[in-house]
Amino acid sequence: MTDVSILDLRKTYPGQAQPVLDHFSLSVHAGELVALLGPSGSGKSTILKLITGIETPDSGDIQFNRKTILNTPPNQRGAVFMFQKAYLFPFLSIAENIGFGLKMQNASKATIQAAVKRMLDLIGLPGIEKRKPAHLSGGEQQRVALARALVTQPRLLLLDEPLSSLDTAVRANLQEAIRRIQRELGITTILVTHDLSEAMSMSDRMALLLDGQVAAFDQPMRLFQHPPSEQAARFVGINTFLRGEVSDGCLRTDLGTLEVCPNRSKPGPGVFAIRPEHIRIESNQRPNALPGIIKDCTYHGEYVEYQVEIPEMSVRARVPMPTEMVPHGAPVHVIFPQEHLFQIKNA
Amino acid sequence: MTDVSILDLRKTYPGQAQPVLDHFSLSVHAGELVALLGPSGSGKSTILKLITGIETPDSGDIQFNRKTILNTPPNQRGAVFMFQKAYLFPFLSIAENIGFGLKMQNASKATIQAAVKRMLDLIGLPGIEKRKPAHLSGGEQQRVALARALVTQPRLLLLDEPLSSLDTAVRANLQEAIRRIQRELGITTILVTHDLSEAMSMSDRMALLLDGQVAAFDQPMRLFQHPPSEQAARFVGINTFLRGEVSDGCLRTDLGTLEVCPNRSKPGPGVFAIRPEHIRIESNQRPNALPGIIKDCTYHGEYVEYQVEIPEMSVRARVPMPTEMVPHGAPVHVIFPQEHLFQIKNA
Amino acid sequence: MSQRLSTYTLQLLLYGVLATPLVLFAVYAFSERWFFPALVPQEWTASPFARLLSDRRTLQGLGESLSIAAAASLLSLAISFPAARTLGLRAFRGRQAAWLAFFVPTVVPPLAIGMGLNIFFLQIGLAGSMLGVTLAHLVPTLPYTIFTLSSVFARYDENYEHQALALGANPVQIFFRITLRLVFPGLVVAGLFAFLISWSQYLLTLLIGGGRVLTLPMLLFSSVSGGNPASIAALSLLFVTPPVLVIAATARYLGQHGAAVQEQY
Amino acid sequence: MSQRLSTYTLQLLLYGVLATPLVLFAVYAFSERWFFPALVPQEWTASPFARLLSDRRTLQGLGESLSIAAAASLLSLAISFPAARTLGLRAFRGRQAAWLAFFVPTVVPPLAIGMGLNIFFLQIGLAGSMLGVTLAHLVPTLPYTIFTLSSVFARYDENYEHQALALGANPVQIFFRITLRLVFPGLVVAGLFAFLISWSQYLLTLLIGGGRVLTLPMLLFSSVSGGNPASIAALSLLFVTPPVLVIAATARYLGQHGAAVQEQY
Repeated sequence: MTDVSILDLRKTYPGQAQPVLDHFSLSVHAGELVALLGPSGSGKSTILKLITGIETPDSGDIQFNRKTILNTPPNQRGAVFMFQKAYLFPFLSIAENIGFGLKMQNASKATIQAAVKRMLDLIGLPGIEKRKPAHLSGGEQQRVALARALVTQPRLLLLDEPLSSLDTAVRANLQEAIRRIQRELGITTILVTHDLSEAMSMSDRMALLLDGQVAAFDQPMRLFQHPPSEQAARFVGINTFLRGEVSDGCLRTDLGTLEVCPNRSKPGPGVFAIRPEHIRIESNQRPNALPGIIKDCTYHGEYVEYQVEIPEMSVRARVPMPTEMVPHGAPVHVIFPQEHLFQIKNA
Repeated sequence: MTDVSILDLRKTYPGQAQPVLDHFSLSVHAGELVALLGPSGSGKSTILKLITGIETPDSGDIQFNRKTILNTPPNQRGAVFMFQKAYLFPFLSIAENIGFGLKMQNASKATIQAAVKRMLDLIGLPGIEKRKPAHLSGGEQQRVALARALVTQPRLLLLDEPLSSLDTAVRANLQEAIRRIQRELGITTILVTHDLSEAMSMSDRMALLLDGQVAAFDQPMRLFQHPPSEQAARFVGINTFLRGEVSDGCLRTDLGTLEVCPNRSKPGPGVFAIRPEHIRIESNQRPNALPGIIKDCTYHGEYVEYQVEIPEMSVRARVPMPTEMVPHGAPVHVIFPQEHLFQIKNA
Repeated sequence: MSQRLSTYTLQLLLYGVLATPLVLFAVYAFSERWFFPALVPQEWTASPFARLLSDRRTLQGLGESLSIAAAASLLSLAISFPAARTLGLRAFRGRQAAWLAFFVPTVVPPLAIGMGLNIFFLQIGLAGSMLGVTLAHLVPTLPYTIFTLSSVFARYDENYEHQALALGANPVQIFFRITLRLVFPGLVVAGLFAFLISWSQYLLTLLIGGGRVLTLPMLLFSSVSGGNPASIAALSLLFVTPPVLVIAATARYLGQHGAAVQEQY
Repeated sequence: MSQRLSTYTLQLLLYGVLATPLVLFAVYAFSERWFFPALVPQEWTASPFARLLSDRRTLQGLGESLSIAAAASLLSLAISFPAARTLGLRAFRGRQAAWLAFFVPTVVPPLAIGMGLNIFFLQIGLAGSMLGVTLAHLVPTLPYTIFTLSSVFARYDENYEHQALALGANPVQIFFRITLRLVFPGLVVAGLFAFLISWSQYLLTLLIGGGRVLTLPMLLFSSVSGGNPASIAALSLLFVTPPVLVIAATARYLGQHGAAVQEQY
C-alpha cells in the first residue's frame, strides 16, 4: 500500500506564460480513492502526467511513502493509468495485452497465463484471452485496460476520465466494477473527472480543482452539504447565496431578515448558502421567506426547476414531483428553511 | 406554421440486411417541439436525414401540412438542421454565415444586413458580425448555427444532439435559449437526443425510439410518471417491476402481497412498476413492504442509491439525503407505497 | 528555451535550403573565372545571360514549358477531383485495388510509357504536338494529384454541404461557394505537384514531342553536351526560377494543407 | 445493387491495369512476328529471353539494381523516421518551412543535382561507386519517405507508448514492441515508394555511376538505341517484374495504410 504526497508542485508548459499548476499540494492515503474534480483546463490531467513521469514539474516534489519519485524513471514508478480511450495494443490479443506488464518484468509464461486468467475473472470477462481488442465493446475494452494496468500489482492507479465516452448504463456498471476491484486490491487511486456524480459515488475523498489550485478537499458528503467556499459551493450545484449581517440567529439581508441556526452561524457580515432542492415555493406568506416572481419553470421528471426572480437576484429551486405547477409570472414566496441555510466559512 | 406527418417510413442502408427504420410513423403538430429519445443505433438521426432529403426512404411518406415533400428537392423543403458540431463555414464571417440562406434566395444586401442583426439580437450575441467562426466558443458557435438556420424562416427545425459536446453549464443555458427562441418564432421542431433530462425539459411531446419503432409517444410528464410499457419504463429510469395476480386492490406476488390502488388496477395477471425515488427503506416491518438485504449503497449527493436483494430480484431505491446510511449486508424492509405503484398497461 | 532556439535554427536552415539552388546557379552563371579554393568567383560577367536571352529558342522553351505545365496541372486537377472525391469519401470494396493503381505509373518504366504512347499518338495524329505532350504528362501527374486530393477528401466533412443544401443552396452554388472553398488549400498543393512534375519532365517530352516540342529541360539537356558551365548555370537559373516563384506564391496554402493534416490528430 | 456491380467492375479494371504492363511486355518479348491488325502474334519465340539471360550484364544489372534500391529504401527509412516523427507529432514554428523543404528536390533539375553531387563525390572518392549512387538516390527518395511517414505520425497517438511506459517497458522495448508495430503499414508504404523511385532512377545513376555502376534502367536505355523491339520488351519485362512482385507482396499493408487514412474521417 502506497500513500502519495504532492508537494507545492508547479508546472508550466513550454510556450505558455501561465503555469497550469501552481503551489499544488495534495496528499492521498494508502488504499484511498481520491477524485480530482474540475472543469476542463483546470490542470487535472497534468497532475497525472507528472506522477507517471510523462511530464516533468518545474518545481515541487511527488513522494510515494515519503520518498521522492522524481528521479525514478517513468517505467519504474509503478504508477499505471487508464484513459478515456482504452489504448489496448491493437496487434496483441487480450491475453497478450493483459500480460504485457508481466512480460516486461520477464515473468515466466505460466505465471503470466495464471495472472491473465485471474485478472479476467476479476473484471468479469473470463475466456476472452484469444480475442483481439477491436472485437470488444467500449466497456469491455475499458475493463481489459483496467486488468492490464493492475496485473503487475502497481503502487498507484491513475484514472483520467476513464468512463466519459461510455453510455450511461455501461458507465454505472463500470463505476461499480472499478470501485469494487479498487477496494478488493486496496490500491491507492486518483480519479480525474468533470462529473460531480461520478466523483461523489466513487471517491473516499474529493478535491475540487480551480485554476491549478485545490479549492476544497474533503469527503464527498461533507463537501456536498457544507462546501467551505462560494467557489466550492458552485461546484456542487449550489447557486443561491444570501449576504447580510448575522446577529442573534438572524441574517439581515437587504431583502429581508431570515432566521438561521444560531449554533452554526458566526456574528458579523456573512454569506449563507442553500441547496436548490431545499428551497421551497409557496403562494402564501410563510416564515423565513422572501417574495419573488416565477420567471421560468422546467420539468425534469423527478423535480421541477423554478427560476424565481427576487429583487436583484435570481434563485433556482428544485421542487420534487408531484407538485402543482406554478404558472409563469406568478408572485410566490421563496422559503429558505432555517435548518438548510448554512454559513460559508471562507467567504 | 407547419405540421409534419411521417407515415409508415422504411429505410435500409445499402449493404445492410436489416432496415434501420421499419413501419415508422410520427405526427408533429404545428409549432410543437417533439423530442426523439433513443439509444445510439435506434435510427434517430436517419429520420432527420430522410426529412431533409439527404437520404431517400425505401417506402412510406413524409408530409408537411398533409402534402408529400418526397418529390421536393432538398434545398426547397425548408427543413433546416443543427448538429452536434456547428458546421459554420470557416471561411465566412459570422454575418456571412447567418446571411447565407438569404443570399441563396437573392435577398438584397440591406435585407440581409437587417436580418443578421435581428438574429444576433435574438441569440444574444449582438455585434459579432465581423468575427470568424474559429474565434467563437463552442456554445457561441451553436447559437450562430441556430441563427443561420432560422434566418430564412424555415418550415421545420431539426436538432440532432445539438448540445451533446458542450459543458453542463453552457448546455443548460443553450437549452433555455433554444426553447425560448423556438416558442417565440413558433417553429415546428424535432429534437433528437439520448439525454432523458434534455428531452423532458425541452419538449412538448417525447417519442421513445427502440429498434426503428416508436415505443411510446406522449407528454414528458405522463411518460415519466406512467410509461405504458416495460420498455418505455426502463427508458425513463424505472427498473423495479413486480409481477403477480391482481384482485381486490391487492397484487399477489411470489414474494408477498402488496396493496395497490384499486381504481388504477385491472384484475388478473399484471405487472406493477415503481420509480426508484418512491421506494423507501426501513429497518422495521411496515405495511406494503418486502424483506431484503442491502447489497450496495452509493452516495450521489442529493440521494443515496441502495441496491437491495429481495429473493430473485434486485431493487434499486433512491433515498433522498439527509438519511441515516444503512450498512452493507443489513436486513431491511423495502416499502412500495401504495400510491406510487402503477400498473403497466401494455405488459 | 533551447527548444525554441532549435526551432529557429531549423527554420533558418530550411529556408536556406530552398534558396540555395537559386543562389548557387546565379553565382555560377555570372562568374567568369572561379577556381578552387576561392569562396567567390575571381571575375564576374553577364555574358552567359546575354547569350541565353538573345537565343530565340530560350524564350520559346520558356513559353512552351509554362503552357504545357499549366495545362497539364489544370487537366490533372479536373480529372482527379471526381476520382479523388469517390476514393476519399465513399467506402467501397475496390478501394484497396484503387490504392494499388496509384502505383502503376511509378512502376512502368517511363521509357515504355513514352514509346507506347508515341505509337498510339502517331496513329491519332497527336505525336509531335503540344497537346500530345501535355496529355503524356498526365501519366506521371495524375497519380500525385489523385493521391493528394484523396487525402483531402478523406478528411472532408460532407455535412458542410448538407448544411448549405438545407439552407437553400443548389448543387452549383454548393460546389462553388462551399466545396471549392473548403478544399482550396489541397487543390493548390495538388496543382503545384502536377506543375512541378510536368515542369521537369524530359523523357516523355522528348519521345512524344519528337524534337518539335521544345521545353526548358530539352534545352538544358542539349546545353549540357555543349559543356560551358556558365551557360548551363544560366539556363538552370532560368529553369529553377518559375517553380521557386510558384512555391513562394502558394506557400501559405502549403502551410494550411500541412496544418490540416496535423489537425486530425 | 448497381452500386455493388460497379464496385466489382472498378476492382476488376484496376487489377487489370496493374497486370497490363506484365502481360503486354511478355507478349511482345515472346513474339517473333506480330503485325497490325492481328490481336495475337503470328509466331512465338523464346530467343530474345535466351539472348538476354545469356548476357552477363543482365544479371549484373539486376543485382546492382536490387542492391541499390534495397539499400536506398532502408537508408531512406532510417533517416526519415526521426525527422517524420518530429514533423508529424510536434507543433513547432518552423513546420511550414519544413513542409516547403519537401518540394526542394522536386524543383531543382535532376541534372543539376547530379552534376553537383558528382563534383562533390569525385572529391571524396564516392563517384563511380555503388555507395555513391545509393547516396545520390536518397535525394529523390527522402522527400517521399518523409512525407509519407509524417502523415503516419500526424495520426499517431503517443498514448500507446505512454501506456507501455507505465506498464514497465523501457525505451528500447517500446520502440520495437509498440512504435514499430503501430507504424508498420506506413513504413512499408514509404519503403515501397523509395524502392520504386530508386528502381527507375536513370539520370543520377548515369551521372554518379559514370558508366561503372550498371543498373537495369541503364541497360534498358542502351538497348533502346539497339532498336530490337522484342529485346526491349524482354528487358522491360525483367525490369517491371520485381516492382510488381514487391507491390503484390505489400498489397495488404497498402490497403491498411489507405484504410488508416480513411478512418480519421
